[in-house]
Amino acid sequence: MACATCLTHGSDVATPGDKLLEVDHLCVTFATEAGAAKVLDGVNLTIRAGEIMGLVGESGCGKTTLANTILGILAGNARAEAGRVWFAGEDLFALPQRRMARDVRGRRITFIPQDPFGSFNPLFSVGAQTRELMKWKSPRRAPGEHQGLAGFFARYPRARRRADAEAIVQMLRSVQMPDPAATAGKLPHEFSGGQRQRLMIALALLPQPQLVIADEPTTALDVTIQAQILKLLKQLAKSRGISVLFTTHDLGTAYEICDRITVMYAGQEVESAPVADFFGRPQHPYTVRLLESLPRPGRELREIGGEIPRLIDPPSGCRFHPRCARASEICRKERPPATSLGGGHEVRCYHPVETPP
Amino acid sequence: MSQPPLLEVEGLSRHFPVRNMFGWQIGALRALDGVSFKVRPGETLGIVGESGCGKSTLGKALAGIHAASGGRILFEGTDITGCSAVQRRSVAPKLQYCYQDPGNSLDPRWTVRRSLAEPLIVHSALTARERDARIAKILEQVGLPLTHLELYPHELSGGQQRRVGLARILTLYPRLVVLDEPTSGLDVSVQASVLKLLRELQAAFTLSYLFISHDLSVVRAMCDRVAVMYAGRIVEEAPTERIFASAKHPYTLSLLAAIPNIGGERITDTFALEGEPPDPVRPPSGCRFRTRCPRAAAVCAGTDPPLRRIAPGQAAACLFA
Amino acid sequence: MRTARDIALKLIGDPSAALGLLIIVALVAVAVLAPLIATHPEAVWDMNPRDRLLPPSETYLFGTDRMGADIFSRILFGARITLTIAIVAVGAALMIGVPIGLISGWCGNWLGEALLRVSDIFLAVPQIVLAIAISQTLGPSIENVILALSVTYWPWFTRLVHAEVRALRHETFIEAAIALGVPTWRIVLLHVLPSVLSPIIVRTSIGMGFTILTASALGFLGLGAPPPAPEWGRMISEAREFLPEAWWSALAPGLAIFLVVMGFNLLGDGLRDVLDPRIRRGNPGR
Amino acid sequence: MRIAALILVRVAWLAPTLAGLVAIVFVISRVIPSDPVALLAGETASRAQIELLRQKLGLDRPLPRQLLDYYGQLARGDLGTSLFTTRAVWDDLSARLPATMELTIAAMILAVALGIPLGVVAALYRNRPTDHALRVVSVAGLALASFWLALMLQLFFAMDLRWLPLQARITGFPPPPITGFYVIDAVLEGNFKRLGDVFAHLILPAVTLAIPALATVVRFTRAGVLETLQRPFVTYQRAMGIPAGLIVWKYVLRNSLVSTVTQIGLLFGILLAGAVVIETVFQWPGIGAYAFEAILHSDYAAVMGFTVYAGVVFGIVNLIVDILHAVLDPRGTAA
Amino acid sequence: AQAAGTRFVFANESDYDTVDPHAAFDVGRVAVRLNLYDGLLRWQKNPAVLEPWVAESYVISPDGLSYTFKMRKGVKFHDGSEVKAQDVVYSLDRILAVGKGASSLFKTMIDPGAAKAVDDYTVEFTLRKPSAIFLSVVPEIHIVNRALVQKNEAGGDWGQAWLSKNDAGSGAYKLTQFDPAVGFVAQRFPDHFKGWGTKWLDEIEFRGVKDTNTRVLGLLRDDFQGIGGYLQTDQLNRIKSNGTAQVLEAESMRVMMAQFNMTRAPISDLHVRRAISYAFDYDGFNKDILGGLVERNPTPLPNTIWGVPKDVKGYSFDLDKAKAELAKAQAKIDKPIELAFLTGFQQSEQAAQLLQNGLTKAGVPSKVVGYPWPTIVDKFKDPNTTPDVSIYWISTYYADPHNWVGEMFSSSTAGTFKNAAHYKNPKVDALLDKALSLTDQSERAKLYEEATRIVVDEAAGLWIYNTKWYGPYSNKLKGIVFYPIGSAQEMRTAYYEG
Ligand SMILES: Nc1ncnc2c1ncn2[C@@H]1O[C@H](COP(=O)(O)OP(=O)(O)OP(=O)(O)O)[C@@H](O)[C@H]1O
Ligand SMILES: Nc1ncnc2c1ncn2[C@@H]1O[C@H](COP(=O)(O)OP(=O)(O)OP(=O)(O)O)[C@@H](O)[C@H]1O
Ligand SMILES: [Mg+2]
Ligand SMILES: [Mg+2]
Repeated sequence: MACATCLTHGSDVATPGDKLLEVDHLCVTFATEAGAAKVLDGVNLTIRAGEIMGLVGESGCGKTTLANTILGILAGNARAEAGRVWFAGEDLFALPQRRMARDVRGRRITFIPQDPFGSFNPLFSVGAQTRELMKWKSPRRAPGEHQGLAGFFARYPRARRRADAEAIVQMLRSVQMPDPAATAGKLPHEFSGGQRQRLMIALALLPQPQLVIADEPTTALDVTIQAQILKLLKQLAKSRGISVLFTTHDLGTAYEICDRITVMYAGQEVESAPVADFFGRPQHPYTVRLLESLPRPGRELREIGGEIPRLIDPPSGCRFHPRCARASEICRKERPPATSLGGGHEVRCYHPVETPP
Repeated sequence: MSQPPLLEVEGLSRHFPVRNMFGWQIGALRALDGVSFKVRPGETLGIVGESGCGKSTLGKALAGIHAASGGRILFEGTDITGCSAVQRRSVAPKLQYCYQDPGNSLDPRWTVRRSLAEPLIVHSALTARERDARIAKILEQVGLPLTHLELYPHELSGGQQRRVGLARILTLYPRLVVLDEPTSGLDVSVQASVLKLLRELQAAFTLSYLFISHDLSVVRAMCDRVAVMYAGRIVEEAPTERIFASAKHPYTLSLLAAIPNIGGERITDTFALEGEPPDPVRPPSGCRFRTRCPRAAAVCAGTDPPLRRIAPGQAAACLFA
Repeated sequence: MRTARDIALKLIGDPSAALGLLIIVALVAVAVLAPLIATHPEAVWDMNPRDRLLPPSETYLFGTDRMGADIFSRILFGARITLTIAIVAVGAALMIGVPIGLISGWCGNWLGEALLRVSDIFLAVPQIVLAIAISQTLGPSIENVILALSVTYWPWFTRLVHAEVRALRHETFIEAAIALGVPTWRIVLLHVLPSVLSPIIVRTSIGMGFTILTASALGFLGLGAPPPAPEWGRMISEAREFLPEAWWSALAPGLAIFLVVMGFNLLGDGLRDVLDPRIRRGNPGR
Repeated sequence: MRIAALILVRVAWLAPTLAGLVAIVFVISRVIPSDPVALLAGETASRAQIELLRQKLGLDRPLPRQLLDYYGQLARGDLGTSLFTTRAVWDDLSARLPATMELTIAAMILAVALGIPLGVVAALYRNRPTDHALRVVSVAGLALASFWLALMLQLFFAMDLRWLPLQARITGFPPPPITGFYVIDAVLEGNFKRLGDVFAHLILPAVTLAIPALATVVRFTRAGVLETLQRPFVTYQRAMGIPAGLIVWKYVLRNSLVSTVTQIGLLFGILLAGAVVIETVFQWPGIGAYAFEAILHSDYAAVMGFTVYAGVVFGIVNLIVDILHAVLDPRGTAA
Repeated sequence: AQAAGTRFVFANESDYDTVDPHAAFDVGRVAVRLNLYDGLLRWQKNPAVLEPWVAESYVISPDGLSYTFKMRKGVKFHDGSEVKAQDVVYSLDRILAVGKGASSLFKTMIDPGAAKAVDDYTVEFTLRKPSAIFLSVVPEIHIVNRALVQKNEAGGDWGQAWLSKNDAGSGAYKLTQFDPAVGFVAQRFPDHFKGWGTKWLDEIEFRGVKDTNTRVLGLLRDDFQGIGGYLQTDQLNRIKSNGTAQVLEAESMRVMMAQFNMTRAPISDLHVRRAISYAFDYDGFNKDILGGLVERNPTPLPNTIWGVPKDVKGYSFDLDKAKAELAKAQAKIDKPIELAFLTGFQQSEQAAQLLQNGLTKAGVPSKVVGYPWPTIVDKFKDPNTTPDVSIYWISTYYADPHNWVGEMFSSSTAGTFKNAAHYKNPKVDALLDKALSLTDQSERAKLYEEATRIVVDEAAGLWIYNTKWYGPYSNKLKGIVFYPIGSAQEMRTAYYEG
């Protein structure tokens, strides 16, 4: 192939432990009526191959923005001011948009949306939408096959179509869709929320990606359905060795499926740790307070107090300092550097909490 | 316990007509299908169940937003089931419904002050000055600064909107408040502060709550008793601790098993329930849970198990409970 | 919800809406001040056949028409007619259409359905045909033009309000007001009406333009305001025979209609952008 | 099946709607101060002669009775006889109907075929020069008085440049109609020279008629596309790397059209109204000019016939809109 | 299949929506009657004279009641059959039975069955009472092919349905195509009894084109080779300067006037009427607005016809006199005087505006109202609904003073558009009745002069002009003959040259 950085798929699934995705000091601003909102301000994140990474934080802290930045589908008024996104050794920002759309999005990185209701086009059958995806993103697609504008009217090669159709049925079976054969003809509204979310998972896995970005995939679901979906997603990701960036604000779900968890606060990551460490000995005051505000039997309810900052003129230094009891002068001035506590546990705090195990 | 119940619901049901594309009725959606329970003064009754099981419909039927299709609602001993809109208006101040989505329950074009004054204008004969005083007091009690009075709903955060929603209801000093999912969509920290507020208000105003939620951990933190709903029915009812300690209905058990338990066993390893909630237009015969129930047997398809007492204060609708 | 000041500021900030506003303000000013600005205030009725069809000059800024009247002055006075027709006709259509829309939208029962059907029936007749019939029935006069236009325009308001109210009825804040025990009339007048106000305003503005066009088409067909009223459509119709030689006689009224209708439409579009909640929703909350 | 049911219901609705429409116009036309019978009787007829004729025509009976009579007539498919042309109204209408239909359909096709892509483009380039230019043009299109535009087009294209015919539907006296739609007739006869001639005659009136409609289509499509672009499925498709052109022209467009077709349906009424003016200016032997004349002559039967026709067209257009709706939106929640 | 040069297209302001010769009596659509049909007599020349046509000669009985026409032999209908007396009888019966067009005129003189075929070529009419104008209307008895029409009768309709679309005539042209929405086409009938010269038009097409502007533009583009309607000066100048068309010019007898509703105050007051007559700017209208293309007629009669009192000068534009008359008036003008014009007729509208202008200056309030022709004719029927002043034309239906002063001021026509004044004056009635019963033109002329003097003195109307006729035709068209009743729509003599 002409381009050295283009990887063929299937053959080179990165071995566990390799860095698959690395987000390096990413800054994103949104131009709004009131001014520029610094929604992401130096976010760092690393996902290793085969790992499920949880990204948790309050609503509005920038989780979706981060996911969209990685996928390169930021809204028109957003701008990545600084930082890099490395994916399997490639600088995604350096990649031309067309290559990004053709080779990365939906192919090597796929997406599971939060809202299984709105993310299907209500007017096209599920089958048609699946076929559309596979026409462009099937792992069996030859590299040079009808591209760009010419592909707009191009036919879907017969042989591949048949192979893809088989793969689709297979996949529907693995996500436990009842009656996979009948699925294709139905319209999205004929499925329940849980079924639609399962379809979304199937669509995300069909192109055999290396990374799946799941943006709060279960918040729209009921507890029992959520449990089913989480179980399914975890099983499939693990069995296929796919990395997942799992975005949520629900600590409970994060606990369920993640290997590691990164906490974000107002556009900055504050702590990142393996799941056991994260819940066992949280270091950042924000993480601690977050965990404390979960309702637990026999414990008083405790809120964090204060308000999340406005992103137009965020607090200087550590963005949490206005709400932090431990804040000192330096917290107001400078963002704390990442401190490694070993075992992949990193925290950005000048005054970490020494929690007893 | 010997006090007369504040609210008594008997066999309440609510059916929504199902229409085809031409507006002809072709069936009924049994959103609520024979629900009975009692709420005593000062008590918090939790209603749990998954989306679409009829929780909001129940709350709205109590608040008079939906007319009941059957059954009776006794509030303070009087039957308020079939009363007219005008009669209903006299009950409204005492029995209030607090929306699942408080942001949307406020008129987006009205300032907080105007929204708060509205119930007082309708239900009281207070002068403008007295109203302002009352509003100021309530606002303080829900923990909002007076400066927020001139803001519009969209200028408030989710937690603040919820506080305004509560304040609007509390201006009339109700006796029973139906709280419809008061914490859904909130971040944990905001959720904690709202729950705290609800407790404080309950003490301050001697309120009773009908606490609707799908989050069992929240219910556990707030409620005295819990009723579990499934597909328009109550399938189990018991004091909160009993539910968590010895629930009997398989659906309650599944629900409990579906809540992530941080630090404990992972539900992704243990959870076993399969299938989807039934279509409320065509519920399965017999026990409605049988299509998903791990314990389901042939008899379950034939008999619709009634809610029956299985322990002091505990009732369940399962043949095997 | 934005305050009136915000809306005004935003309108002015949008070049095309500002242009529309400017045109409308100018129209109103011209209509009010016509006797002061007009160079030949008597031109509305006084004809001077000896000076007919003169090209624009210093005395006759826009030239003269077939009767020798000053076109400039007639255009100015015509603004009064145009504005009166637009305001009264659309105003009357509002008075009929909005209440019916509110009632039919609020009462989802047979009454609402019946009212909607009635408005459908009126929609089924092409507006200009009904307008011709009415002005033919009652004789051509400005009052009858207005009557004809409002009789045919109200269903548009009914449809609009009906659809909005139907959607609003299921809005949580309306339901919440019901639950609070707020009387129906208060809900309809204080919650529902203000909420449908912005689409109504937009529709009103566009309707003004539409009405002016239809009125001038009636004038063109000879069924509008009777002579010597300087109605713009009539002026074009009169000037038509002298084209292209006496181009000025059709140009001025043609341009006047074009500008004013465009003004109302631009303003309507601008208002839609500012007022329409669907577009507003795209903006960040805080 | 669903569509068949839809058609049935629509057709069932048509009857009461038409009845109401007829009643309204009936009343309006009967209060016209001039007396068509007197006119018909001739300029020098005596009172007695007039009364006799009035009796003969059944116009002396009470209004409700006349209305009932008319309903009865309608039910028999009889639109009555024109007082002025003395021909059956149906004959008059059907001779002119194809002309109007050809004109309005051509205008509609122009408006839709150009308006939809332009609307999409305007939405895609929202708030950029392309969008602003298109918006100004579309607003201007709405603001142009059609009679003025018609005149200007005639002067320029037919007189100055002599590119296009000035008036009429065809050069020379119209050939005997097959369907009455000259485009179709020319194709059926395989006469392509005539087809060209017919098209040339169609251009100016159709363009004049189409311009306001085009402007409306552009505006509604733009709004619809803008709204659809906000929907989550667009984000999802983008995130999954579906080609951008495909997202817009296949998926977004179809969703936006669901709301635009309703507007296009309403446009038909406006086109029909515009036809009255345009047919007069272009000497188009259609139903609009006929209606205008009929109203001027207080020709009851002709006015009523036109009304019924307009009502039926409205009904049919609504039906088509509903069918389009059903086709575009297979969920069956529409109607 | 005709050579290009021999086809003629005429665009007329009114539609040819029927080709039944007995259905209409208006000047606008006279082309149907003159080209497809023939009568016993026909108006020809300008000033118009009655010429024998299908009839060779006629005899009037001394009592003036019986008219006997001798017909030519060998006159052929388009189907080849011969025109006979029975066809004439049938045609008159049909006119009276159908009750349209000219029937109202015939009904005043003759009853059904009053025509008799003495033999195949002799027809006799017996009048109810002597009438000086009977001969004038004989040309309106357009002869239809009885056998053919009777064959196509349906339900005793006298073949109305059929004849409205088909041809049963003997005229110089034979109908080939008809579309009520467009017009008609006719082919030369080589066997026409009048014979043909060396040049002719093979095919003629008459179509209705409502819009004046479109008609003019069409002429300039050579879409049409002739157009109808009375055009404005400016349009005529435009045609002349364009070079593709000529404008033929001839004396015409159409008069434009304002009818006063004499039954109601304040118009019933002589001085008010005189004031109004003084308040109209005749020169401003005739010279400036109409560019001098017309000629002032001070009386209700066209200047060119006999019976005009030459010494009568009429009224002039003089606001001082108008004010003086108003001062003498007894009636109070407490509400605006209604000036009615004909919708769609620019001249009538402009005249109304100009009259309003003068009245305003004279201190008389007025309002201008437009009515379509059918509406206003209806309004005339009742004095209470008749507008105070109505401005329109009286065309030449037959060339006899009775067409103007006779019908306009006879109490028998009160309430028709001819006498919208509801004018009733026993003295005038006596003069007019007398004039009708005589046959001697010079004697009759005196009576009409006398009557005219009276109505002018009474200011019983306001007479504006007496038109010239301007015929815009293609440059290459020759042989057009204008005579007032034919409006130059008779194409028998026309041909192309160059
Ligand atoms: N297109 C946009 N224009 C302006 N601001 C935006 C835009 N999109 C997002 N934002 C702002 O950026 C911030 C982060 O948004 P984002 O959606 O990434 O948060 P999130 O963490 O995903 O929240 P949630 O949990 O609610 O989904 C929010 O304050 C939001 O208001
Ligand atoms: N106005 C209505 N018309 C028709 N059906 C309705 C209406 N409101 C609710 N339903 C139906 O009734 C059933 C119960 O709805 P309800 O809102 O009470 O559920 P819920 O338990 O509150 O769910 P959630 O957790 O999603 O709020 C659902 O199937 C719903 O679709
Ligand atoms: Mg998000
Ligand atoms: Mg609910």
